[in-house]
Amino acid sequence: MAVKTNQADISPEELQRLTTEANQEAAPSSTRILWNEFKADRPALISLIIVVGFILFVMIAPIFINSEKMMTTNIMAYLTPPMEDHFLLGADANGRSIALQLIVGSRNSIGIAIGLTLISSTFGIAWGLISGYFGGYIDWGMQRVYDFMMMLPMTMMIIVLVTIIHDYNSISLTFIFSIFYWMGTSRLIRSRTLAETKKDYVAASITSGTGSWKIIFKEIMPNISSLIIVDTTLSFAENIGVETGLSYLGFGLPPQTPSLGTLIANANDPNNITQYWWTWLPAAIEIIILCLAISYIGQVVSRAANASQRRAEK
Amino acid sequence: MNEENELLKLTDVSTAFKIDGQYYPAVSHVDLEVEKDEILAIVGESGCGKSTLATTIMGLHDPQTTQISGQAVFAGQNLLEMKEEDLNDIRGAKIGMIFQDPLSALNPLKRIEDQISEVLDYHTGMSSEEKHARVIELLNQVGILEPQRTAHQFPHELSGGMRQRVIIAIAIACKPDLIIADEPTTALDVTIQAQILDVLRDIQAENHAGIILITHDLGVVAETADEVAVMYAGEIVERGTTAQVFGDPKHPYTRSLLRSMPQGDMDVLHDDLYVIAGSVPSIEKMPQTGDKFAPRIPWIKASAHEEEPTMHEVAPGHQVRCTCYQDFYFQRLEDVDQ
Amino acid sequence: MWKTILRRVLIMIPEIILLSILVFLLAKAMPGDPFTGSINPRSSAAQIEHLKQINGLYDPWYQQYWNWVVHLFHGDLGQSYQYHEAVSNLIGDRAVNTLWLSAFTMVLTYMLALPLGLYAGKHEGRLPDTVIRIYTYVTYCIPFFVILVIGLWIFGYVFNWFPTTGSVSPTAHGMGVLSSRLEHILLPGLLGALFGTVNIVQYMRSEVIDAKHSDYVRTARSKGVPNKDIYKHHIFRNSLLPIAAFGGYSITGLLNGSIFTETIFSYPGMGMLFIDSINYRDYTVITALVLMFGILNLLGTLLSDIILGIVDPRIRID
Amino acid sequence: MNLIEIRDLKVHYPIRSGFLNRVTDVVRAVDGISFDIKAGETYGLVGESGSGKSTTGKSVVGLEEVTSGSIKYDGVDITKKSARKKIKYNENVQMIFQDSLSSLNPRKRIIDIIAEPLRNFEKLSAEDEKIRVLQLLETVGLNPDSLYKYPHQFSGGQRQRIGIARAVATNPQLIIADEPVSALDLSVQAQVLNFMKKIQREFGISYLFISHDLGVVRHMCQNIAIMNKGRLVEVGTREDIYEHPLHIYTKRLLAAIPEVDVAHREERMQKRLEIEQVYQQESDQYYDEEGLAYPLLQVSPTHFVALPEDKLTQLTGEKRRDA
Repeated sequence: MAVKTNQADISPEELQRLTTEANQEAAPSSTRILWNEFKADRPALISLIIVVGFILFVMIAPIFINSEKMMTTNIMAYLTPPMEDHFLLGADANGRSIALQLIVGSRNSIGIAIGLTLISSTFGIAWGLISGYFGGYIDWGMQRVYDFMMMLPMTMMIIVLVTIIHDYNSISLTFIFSIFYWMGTSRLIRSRTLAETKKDYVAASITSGTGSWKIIFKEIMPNISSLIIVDTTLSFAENIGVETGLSYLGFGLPPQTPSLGTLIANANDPNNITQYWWTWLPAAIEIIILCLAISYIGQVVSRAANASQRRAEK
Repeated sequence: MNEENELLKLTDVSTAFKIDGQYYPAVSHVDLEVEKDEILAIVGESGCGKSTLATTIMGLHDPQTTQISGQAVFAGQNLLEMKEEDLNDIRGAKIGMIFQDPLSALNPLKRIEDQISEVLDYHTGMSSEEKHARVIELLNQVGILEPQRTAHQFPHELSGGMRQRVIIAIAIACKPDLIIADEPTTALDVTIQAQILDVLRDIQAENHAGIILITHDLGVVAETADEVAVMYAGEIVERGTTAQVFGDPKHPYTRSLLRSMPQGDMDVLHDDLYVIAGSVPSIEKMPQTGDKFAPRIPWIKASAHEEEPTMHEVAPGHQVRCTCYQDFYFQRLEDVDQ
Repeated sequence: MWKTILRRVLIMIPEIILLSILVFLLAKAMPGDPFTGSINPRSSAAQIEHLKQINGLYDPWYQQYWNWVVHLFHGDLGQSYQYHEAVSNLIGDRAVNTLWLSAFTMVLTYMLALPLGLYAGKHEGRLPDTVIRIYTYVTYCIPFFVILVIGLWIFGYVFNWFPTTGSVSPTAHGMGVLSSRLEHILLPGLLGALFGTVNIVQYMRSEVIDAKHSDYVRTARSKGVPNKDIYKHHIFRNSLLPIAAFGGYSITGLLNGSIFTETIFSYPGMGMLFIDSINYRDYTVITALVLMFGILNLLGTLLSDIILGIVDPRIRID
Repeated sequence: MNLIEIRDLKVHYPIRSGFLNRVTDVVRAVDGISFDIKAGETYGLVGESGSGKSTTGKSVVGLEEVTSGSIKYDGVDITKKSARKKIKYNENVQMIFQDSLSSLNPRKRIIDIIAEPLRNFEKLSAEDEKIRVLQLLETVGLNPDSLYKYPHQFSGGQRQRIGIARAVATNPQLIIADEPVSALDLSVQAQVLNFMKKIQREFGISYLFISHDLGVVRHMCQNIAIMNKGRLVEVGTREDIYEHPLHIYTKRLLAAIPEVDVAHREERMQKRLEIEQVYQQESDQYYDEEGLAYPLLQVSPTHFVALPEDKLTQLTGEKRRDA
């Protein structure tokens, strides 16, 4: 039988000293690495400031806007051009301020995109991890569900569901979108999980007596965290397009609720698209800038995750 | 050395890789000759530069990230300064190469026959019937039992040993004067390894080619090679005939390496193996000057090492880098501080 | 090989059944019923009630579902309320338009994507690669419909280079029909291709880069194969094969995108028909379209798997 | 005393095909093997790639689902997961892996890696745990400043020693070492093997040493089993296997090991070619119709070989005559 080692041969002071020494030798944390990477890349820092600042602004500003008053028709201001009559960005055919609609609409669109990203990514990640880790019949069953979901024409299904449900709001809309937007993430995570599961550190954890759930979420997930962050950032950029696209078609948020999509839908009128460009172009430009900035952040994150591509000094 | 039989002569060959904008030497100042009918083994542990030397001779490095100097004279021409087009006439035709991992070294999407006859396409004017006949002949020569069937298969349908035979068939397709085999048996089982080495020996006997055999396995060298060059940290530290190097190793590295091999007569529970102190520094941390092995033999006085080690002839054809071998002796294991 | 395909097709059957049940139930949940369109507006409530009764509208759902499926198998997709026409005829016309646009987009996509991906991979890290990567990055980020709207605005309205609505000019005849068709699909096709190339270019590029550093390319070099032939016989060939399998998946993307493309360009295809039908609650058309798109998606995946099985000997299906 | 008793162990992998993904055939990775591991010994399991030796090791440690047969530890059959859980099996049976990089979670610090089995099987205070990890690091010859480093900051040999430290953390009785040194350089291999022996002497651990390298196995193991296509072909002590091999497979394997003895290389090559010839010509006498090994027959108290009886009599007869 093995002899238990004597634990008294290291004094507390000695332990303290060894710990401090070890700490000094320790590698920087991943948050630190990420921050260094942003500091080393100026456009990335600017993107980060734009995105964070903008999101904060559109989340806070609408509190001071009376949206009911904003959405009431004002014939007198019919299609006022920008910079006239206190309309910073002009007014639409109903005489409503584009600038104010843009702020409230951004909040709605970004809010839904954030909600959608949170729900669909969480679901997709969990799905991919579980399917990839357990394999066998569990994976087989989950893959059939995945296949079935992939077969559904997403846009059509969402439109049909929106038509059926009468009293939907932004929250139920977010959930409807989420049903159809987790598959990409789940596939990506599953394939990486499959690869990770084959590695010996998972076997080592099993033989060390660690349970399956702990292995999935504490051992495997940290190893694909960079993939998760990158995928989530890119999904966020993509998801802005989901709600706005459907609102553009008229099947997103209810008509009286402003959204970036409904603003761009002003372009559906051949007169608006050329003559009254201010009714839709600002919203389009906003989406473009926002999506570019978010994806750029995603690129920086993925670079930080890959040691060989980092730009920050080592 | 017989001038007439000399196939390849390396003089002061160095290769440096660019890492983070700076060049670090992977191979430095290598002098070697290979003759006809000779198997020269280059032996060393991982990272000692033996594979880099092979790819340097073949010109397989990206010139943008490598710096190569010195001379590698083959058939009167310096390979290291040749243009890519001229090199292509030599590669595959005059020099064949065998790689370590037989699966990844074959194109997964092409049939075996196409991969072998590709060499013939570029170096012979054979008709397609002639090429087919030659492919079958080659597969026979490397010991493949059903050449017609194998020729038609894809790499993934073959076993590791079969794939390595195919690689050898590619390397010898044009009866090259020189074959460079880079760890040809490392990925294989011992019984397959023995067969592959037999194939290599047979081919050499038939074609009178010179072979450069690169390996980390001292046993393979002792069984196969005529001449040995031992590499450490990009330099050749000892060279001579196989009998000289294995029978009377001189350099402390060679001696330590041989000593650290498991011996059959040791006690299972109590006898420990000899361990070389320290470890090979990474390429970035390698000292640029002085005796690179010196830090790993702490019981020899620093003064025993040469400042800038040079080759010393200890017997005809047996050379050792640095004079420190004179001071080296094995102490009892217990005295060796790890 | 045929056995594997047959097996794949058989696995699809339960999926299609499930899809049809789902679509049927969704249709049931929609406002209105299949007679809203076909009955005489002057019929009394009692008469409608009677019609519903004899047509089984009060049967349990599975009974109704069965009847519907039986009709489907006879090619009867029902009557359109809005157009007073058999749905099959209606979709037939629109499908031709969508097919024209999709096929054109796909051809353009591959014509653009393959050279770009190969070129970027070959010249990894150099200026053209950077330019191509910026292009893919930008188009990847911007939502498809925004690209379409802006494209329509700039090239359709501001420069007036392309028609902004319709599929064929009504005045065209003879060969003019074809050229008018091309004129109408040029802009949406180009914009769709611009958007669709992104994934293929990126995939292609990384395939080429992987192949470039692979051992078998090193083997080819040591055989004395010249650089341009290494690209031709090894790198391009090996990177192109997996791309072939993308073709099937592109169908899914194109169908989903057609809803936006056709709405924005007022192009009378299936996507626009769908939006119109939703707006008019023309639900026989809607169910038919959803079912059809679902099956097409499935066929796309099947096609991809088959292509991949044929071109890659490692997973060759036999 | 036998620590582990393996009886008629089979691990078959299903091959699925057909319409409904039904099992149409099986791969017999391990096909009915039996052997015992005594407390305190190193038992060598030797075979070429695909022989099933790794699968055997994995089923002993509980990583592989066993098709049939039994693995008894302390008299308890541990082939079921519930049985392993009940007796905290993995506290006593641990594993060292071949690929040191892949066996250490790259996102975890060394302290968390080594402490993982401790956290699952022994509830220690944070301070005691740290002390234990420091002691373990010392046992395998690593500095205390390794505590908060990540695996990639170490060399291959050092990582393999970290793997050993983790395996011995709970003071196990048996460690499955699956090709522990085959990815290492010669000089580093010596170091790792020495540490394994040192730990064995200090803690009285048994090893199941799985390897294809007969030189290393001879250095490490008292008892050895040779595996071929999922079955055992020869079992015996170190002397039995290396001095008196009977099965052609064992002979062939032994003859194929390259040795550093340059002077006698021609003779060895001749001998190898002779054995190869026998192998080619007589393999049907050594294997059954399916090309698999026969059941084991006892030759001596320690020596077993998989041969039909007539062949065995013939071989032992020859041997006696030679002597």
